[in-house]
Amino acid sequence: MNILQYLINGISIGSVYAIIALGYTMVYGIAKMLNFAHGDVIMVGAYICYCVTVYLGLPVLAGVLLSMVVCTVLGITIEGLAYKPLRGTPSLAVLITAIGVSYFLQNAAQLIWSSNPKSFTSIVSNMKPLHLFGSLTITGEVIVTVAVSVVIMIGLTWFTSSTRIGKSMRAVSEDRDAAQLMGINVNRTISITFAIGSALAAVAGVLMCSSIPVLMPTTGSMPGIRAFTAAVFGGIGSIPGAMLGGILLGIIETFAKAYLSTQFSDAIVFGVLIIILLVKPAGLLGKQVQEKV
Amino acid sequence: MSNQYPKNTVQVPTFNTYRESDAGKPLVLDVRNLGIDFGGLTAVDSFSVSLGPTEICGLIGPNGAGKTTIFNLLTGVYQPTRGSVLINGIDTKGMSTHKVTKLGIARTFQNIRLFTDMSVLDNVKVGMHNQIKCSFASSLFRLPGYFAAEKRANARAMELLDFMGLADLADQKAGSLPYGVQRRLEIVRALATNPSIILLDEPAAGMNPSETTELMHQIRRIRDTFHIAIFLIEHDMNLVMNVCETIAVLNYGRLIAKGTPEEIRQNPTVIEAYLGKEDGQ
Amino acid sequence: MKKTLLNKDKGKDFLTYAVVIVAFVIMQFLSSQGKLSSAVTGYLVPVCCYIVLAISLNLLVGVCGELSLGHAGFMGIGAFSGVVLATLLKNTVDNATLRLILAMVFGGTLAGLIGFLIGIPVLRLRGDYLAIVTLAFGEIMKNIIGNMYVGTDESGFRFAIATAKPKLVGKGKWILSGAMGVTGIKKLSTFAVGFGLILFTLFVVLNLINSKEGRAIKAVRDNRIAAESVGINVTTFRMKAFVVSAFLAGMAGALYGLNYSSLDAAKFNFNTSINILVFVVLGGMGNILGSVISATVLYILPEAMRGLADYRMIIYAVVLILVMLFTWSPKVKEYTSVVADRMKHLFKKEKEAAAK
Amino acid sequence: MKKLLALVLTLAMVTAMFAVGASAEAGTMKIGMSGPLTGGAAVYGTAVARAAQIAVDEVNALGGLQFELNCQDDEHDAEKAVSAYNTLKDWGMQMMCGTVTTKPCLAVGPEANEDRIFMVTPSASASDVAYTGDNVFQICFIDPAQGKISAEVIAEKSLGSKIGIIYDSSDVYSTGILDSFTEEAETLGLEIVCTEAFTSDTKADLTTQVTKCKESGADLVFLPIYYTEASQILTTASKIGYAPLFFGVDGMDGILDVENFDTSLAEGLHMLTPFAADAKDERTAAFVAKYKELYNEVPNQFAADAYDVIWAMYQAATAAGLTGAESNEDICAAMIEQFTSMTYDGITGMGMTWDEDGFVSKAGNVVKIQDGAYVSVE
Repeated sequence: MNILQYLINGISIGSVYAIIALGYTMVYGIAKMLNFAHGDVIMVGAYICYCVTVYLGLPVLAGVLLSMVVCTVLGITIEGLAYKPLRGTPSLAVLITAIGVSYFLQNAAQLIWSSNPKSFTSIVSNMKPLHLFGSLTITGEVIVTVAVSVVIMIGLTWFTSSTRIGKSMRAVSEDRDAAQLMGINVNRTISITFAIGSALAAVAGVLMCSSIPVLMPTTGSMPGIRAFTAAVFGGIGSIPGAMLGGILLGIIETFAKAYLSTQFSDAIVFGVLIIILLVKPAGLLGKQVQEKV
Repeated sequence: MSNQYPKNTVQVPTFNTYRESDAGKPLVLDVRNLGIDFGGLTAVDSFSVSLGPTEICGLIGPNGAGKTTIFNLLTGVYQPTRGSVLINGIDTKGMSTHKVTKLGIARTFQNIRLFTDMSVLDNVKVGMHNQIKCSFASSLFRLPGYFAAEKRANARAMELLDFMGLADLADQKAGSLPYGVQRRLEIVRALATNPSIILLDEPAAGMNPSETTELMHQIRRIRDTFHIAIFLIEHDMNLVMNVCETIAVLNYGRLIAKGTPEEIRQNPTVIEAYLGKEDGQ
Repeated sequence: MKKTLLNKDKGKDFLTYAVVIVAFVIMQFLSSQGKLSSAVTGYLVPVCCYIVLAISLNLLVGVCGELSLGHAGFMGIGAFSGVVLATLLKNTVDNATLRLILAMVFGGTLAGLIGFLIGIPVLRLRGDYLAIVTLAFGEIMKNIIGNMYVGTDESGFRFAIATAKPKLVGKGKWILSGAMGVTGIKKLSTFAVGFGLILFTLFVVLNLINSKEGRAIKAVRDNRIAAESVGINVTTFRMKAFVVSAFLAGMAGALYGLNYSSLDAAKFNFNTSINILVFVVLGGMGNILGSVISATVLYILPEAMRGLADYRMIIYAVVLILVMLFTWSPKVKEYTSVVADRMKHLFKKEKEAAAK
Repeated sequence: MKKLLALVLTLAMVTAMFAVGASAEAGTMKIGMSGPLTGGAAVYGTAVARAAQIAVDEVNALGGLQFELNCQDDEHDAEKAVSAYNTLKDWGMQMMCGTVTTKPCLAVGPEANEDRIFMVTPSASASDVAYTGDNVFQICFIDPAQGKISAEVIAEKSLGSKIGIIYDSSDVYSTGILDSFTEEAETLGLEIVCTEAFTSDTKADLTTQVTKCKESGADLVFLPIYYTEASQILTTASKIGYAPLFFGVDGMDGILDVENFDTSLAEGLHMLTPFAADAKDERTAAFVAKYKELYNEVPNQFAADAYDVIWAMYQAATAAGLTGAESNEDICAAMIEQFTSMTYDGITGMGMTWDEDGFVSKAGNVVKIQDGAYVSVE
C-alpha cells in the first residue's frame, strides 16, 4: 500500500510541475527562449488569487479568473518591454533579460507583499480527502491538479492542431522566417503565446499553492527550475512531453525520497535526468532533429 | 587491419576512360554497391563508382536524385545501409566524418558552410588542422613548437589562398565575402586538409558565366598542381562536359549511366531521365 | 593585409593585459596610500575570482558556443578541495602564499578532472540539453558536498559521504562537516595572487583562442558539420574547452574559498552559476576584455547601490534589463550606428570646412 | 538649469547639516546591523532591522547615550555579509548587531574579531559563532543547547516513544540542532525511528517526508526548522490525517502569526522558545504593540532578539560609561567586560548572563499551543 501512496504523492507534485512545464515548453517551442521568469509569474498569480480571496473576500473562482487576467497582462507586458526588442538576437541574450525580469518580479513582490510568508488557503479546502483501502489518502488538491493539467494538455494540443492561431504558432515554431513569408504575423503570434503561457502560469500558481501552502516572493523560483527540468526531460517544445516529464519527475523525486534517501534526493533526481538524456538526447518525447547537410 | 581490402588498381582500358598516367596505380575512391534507406525509403541503391588518382569525375542527375546524399555517404555524414566505401583502399565502415577525412577525402558544401565569424586565413588554417603539428601544451603556454608550427601554417595557408587568388582577402571576415568568393574559399579550405580526393558540391552554383569559365580552369589547375582526384556534382552541363573525364548519372538514387562526356551525351536513358519519356526523341 | 588582421587580434589581447595590469597597479598604489575604503578592499579578491570565472565560462559559452548552467559546481569543487588541502598543509607548508597556490592548483586539477569525467558522457549532448545537464551536475555537486565529511583523527585521514555526521575515532576534527561546511578557515587569499591568477587565466585562454585548438573550437561553434568535414574531432575539442574551463573555475574557487572564514555548499548554487553567466553575456560572447569589465562592474554595482536600501535589488534588476536591451537590441544598434555615422559626417564636414 | 542647481545645493546643505549634526553631538554610538533584507531569508533580516530600529528609537528617547543604526543587506550569503560588514566599517560602525543568520555570521565574526568591533548576534545560533572570537556574543540559545534541552524535555515528560525528525539538511541551524539532538537522544535512550531531510531547493514538496514519518509510526515529530516550512508540514500532516505530537525549537516561534494560517493546525504543538508575543509583561506588550503599529505584523522571535540586543548593548555601554568617542578597541574591551559580568533582563528571558565564550545563559521555556496561544509546559 505504501508504494501506491507514494505514487499518488509523486503524481500530485508531478502534476504541479507538469502545469508549470506546459507554460515553459510552449513559450520555448514558439519563441525559442528559456523564460526563466515563468516561475515568478506563477508566484504573482498565486499572490493575486490570495489577495482577491483573503483581502477582498471574493469567491475562489473570481480569484482564479482575476489572477489569470493579471498574469496575462503581465506576460504580454514583459514580452513587449523586455523580450520583443531582442527578437533576432542570440537566445542567450533573451535568457539574461528573463533573469533580470525574474529578479524584478521577486523584489517587486517583496516590496508589495513583504517577505513574510502567507499561508495560502487551498482552493478546494472544502473537499474532503478520499480514503481508499483504509490507509490510502487522495486529497482534493491531487484530484483537481491532475484533472486540470490533463485538461490543459488536451486543450493545448487541440488548440495548436486545430485553431488558426494554434496552427500559426506551430508554423512559427517550425520555421519563423518561412512563417513570416507565408503572411503570419510572427510578433503577434509570439505575444499570444506569452499571453496563454502566463494565463497558465496563474492557474499553476493557484494549484501549486493549494498543494504547497506557503506563499513567499521566492515561492516560484525553485519549482520553476524543476519544471524547466521536467520540460527538458519530456522533450522541450513538446506539449505531451511536458506533461509526461512533469509527472515522471514528481514520481522519481518522491520515490527517491521514499526508498533511497531524503538527503540525497536532489542528486538522485538529477542523476536520473542525466542518464535519461544520455539515452534519449532530445528528451522522452522530443524530436531528434537531424541537421540537413 | 581487417578493413583493408585488396587494393584495386586502375585497369586501362575500361568502359571508363581513365587517364593513361593513372594506369596501374591504386584507386583513390572505390565505391561498391552503396545504398541507404531513410525510414523505409530507399534514397540511394547499388551505387558503384571508382576514381583513379588524378581523375576528374562528374556526378549529375535531376534534382532529388540523391547526389548530395552520396557525398554525405562518402564523407561519413551518413552511414550506408548497404555496400562499402573505400578511400585509398581503406573501408570507411563505421567511421565518423573526421576520421574519414583523415583518410584523404575533403569536400565543399552545396549550401556554403564556412566559419563565418572567422577570417579567411583562419578558415584555411582550420582546414589545415591535422597538418599542424603542435601539442596542446605548447599552444597553451606558447612553447617554441607553437611559433614554428604557426609560422609554417601561415605560409602554407597564404600559398593556398594565393593559388585560388584569394590572398588579398586573407584578413576579411569569411561571412562578409561575396558568394562566388565564398565558394572558392571552401575549395581552398578543402585543399588545406591535404586530400587525395576532393568532392565539390555544385561549385558553380550562383556564379556568372565568366566566373564559371574561370572555375573550370581552376578545377583543372587543382588537379594538375596537387595531383588529386576530383569528384563533382554540378548542374551546369557546359562545365561538366568540358572539365570531367568521366561522368556518372544518377536518377532516383540509382546509377543509370557511366562513361565519357561523349558517351553520356548520347545515352538514351540519360536523355530520357533529363527530358522525360514523352518529350524524348 | 595579412599583418593588419594579426595585429588587430594582438592589439586587442594587448589591451586586455594592459587594462588588467593598469587596474592592478592603480589599486595597489591606492591601497598602499591607505586611500581605499574597507569596502573596496574587501571587493578586490572576490572581483578577481569572478573575473576568472567569467573568463573561463566565456571560453565555454562564447568561444565554444556551449551553454553551461553549472559553472558554480566547478567553482565549489575547487573551493572545497582547496580549503581542505590548505588546512591539511597548515603545519607542513609554512609559506602562506605557497600554500594558497598549492591549494589553487589542487582545486583546479580536481575540478578539471571531474570536468573530464563528466564530459565523457555529457558532451555528446548539445544546446539546451547540455545546458540542463550542466545545471543538473551543479545541483548534484552541491547536494554531495553538503553531505560530505572530511577530517582527520587518530585513524588518520577521514572521508565520508553520509546522511548523518560520522563519529571520529579518538581525538580529531572535521574540516569539512556536511551542511555546516568549513568554518574557521585561515584566510590566505591576497589581491596579488588574485591578480596573478587573472594574468594566468588571460595567458591560457588568449593563447588557446589564438592557437590551432582555439581555431578548431571556434570552427565547431560556427559550423559543426564543416568542422567535421575538415577532420576535426568535435567531441575532443568541446572536451578540451570544457576541461580548461573547469580547471580555471576550480582555481578561482580555491581563491574564493580561502578568502572567507567560512564556506558552505549552498553558495555554489544555480544562482551563482547564473550570475557568472550574466557577466559573460553582458561582456560580450567571446569577448575576454568584456568579461573582465562586466564582471567588475556588475559585482560592484549592487554594492554601490546599498544606499538605495529596500529598492536596491529591484533597481539592479531594472538596470540589468536596460543594459541588455541597449547592448543587444538590433533597433538600438541600428540607431546608434546611424548616430555614429552622422557624427562622422558632421566631423568630416567640419574638418573640410576647417580645411577650406 | 538654475532650478536644478538650487535643488542640488539645497540637498547638499541638508546632507551637510545632517553630517555635522551627527558628528557634533557627543555621546553617539554607531551600531551596524547586517542581515538578509532581500531573497528567501528576507523575513528574518527584515524583522531584526525593524525591531532594532524600534529599540534604538526608544534608547534615543531616553535622552542619554544616543545610538545610530545602519542596516545592510547580506542576502543570507557569507560573501555579501563581508561586503556589508566592510560597508558598515567605512560608515564608522562601533558595535555590531548581527549578523542575523548563522552562515554569514561565521564569516563576519573573524573579521570583527580582527578589527576589535564588539558584536552581538540576535539569532545566529550555531555554537561555532561565539567561538569565532572573544568579542562575539549571542543573545539566542545555541543550537547544541536547543537540541539537548529538547531531547531532555521529551525524555523527562515522556512526550513520545517513537521519534521522527524532519530537518533542513542544507541549513546550518537545522543540522546543528539535529546533531546534538540525536546525540542526546541516544544517551537518554530515546528511539528515533526516522530522520528525514529536505533542502532549500526541495522544500516545495514535503509530503513524502511527512508520509515517511507516518509510515514509521512516529508519535512525536521533532522539527528543528523555521516556522515557514513547519506551517507547511502541519498543513500536509492534517491533510493526510496524521496527528503526532510536533515538537519545535526557537525557529518555530512565529507560526501562529503566519498570515492566513489555520492556527487550529498548530494546536498541541510544543516548542522551545524564549519569547512569546502574547506574553502579558509590560515590556513585551509595549514592544509588540509598537511593532504592530509600525509594520502591521506581529513580531517574531528574531525581532524580539534584536530588541534585546540593542537594549543589552545600551545597558552595558551606559554601565561602562561609554560615550562613543572611544576607540573601537576600548569600546570592545569595555563591552566584553560588561557582558561577561552583567545580568540583563529582556523580553526573551530574565536574568541573562554570558560566559567568556559569548554564550548566553537564560531560562529555556517549553511552551505548547493551546487555543491559539502559548501555554507554559511545566
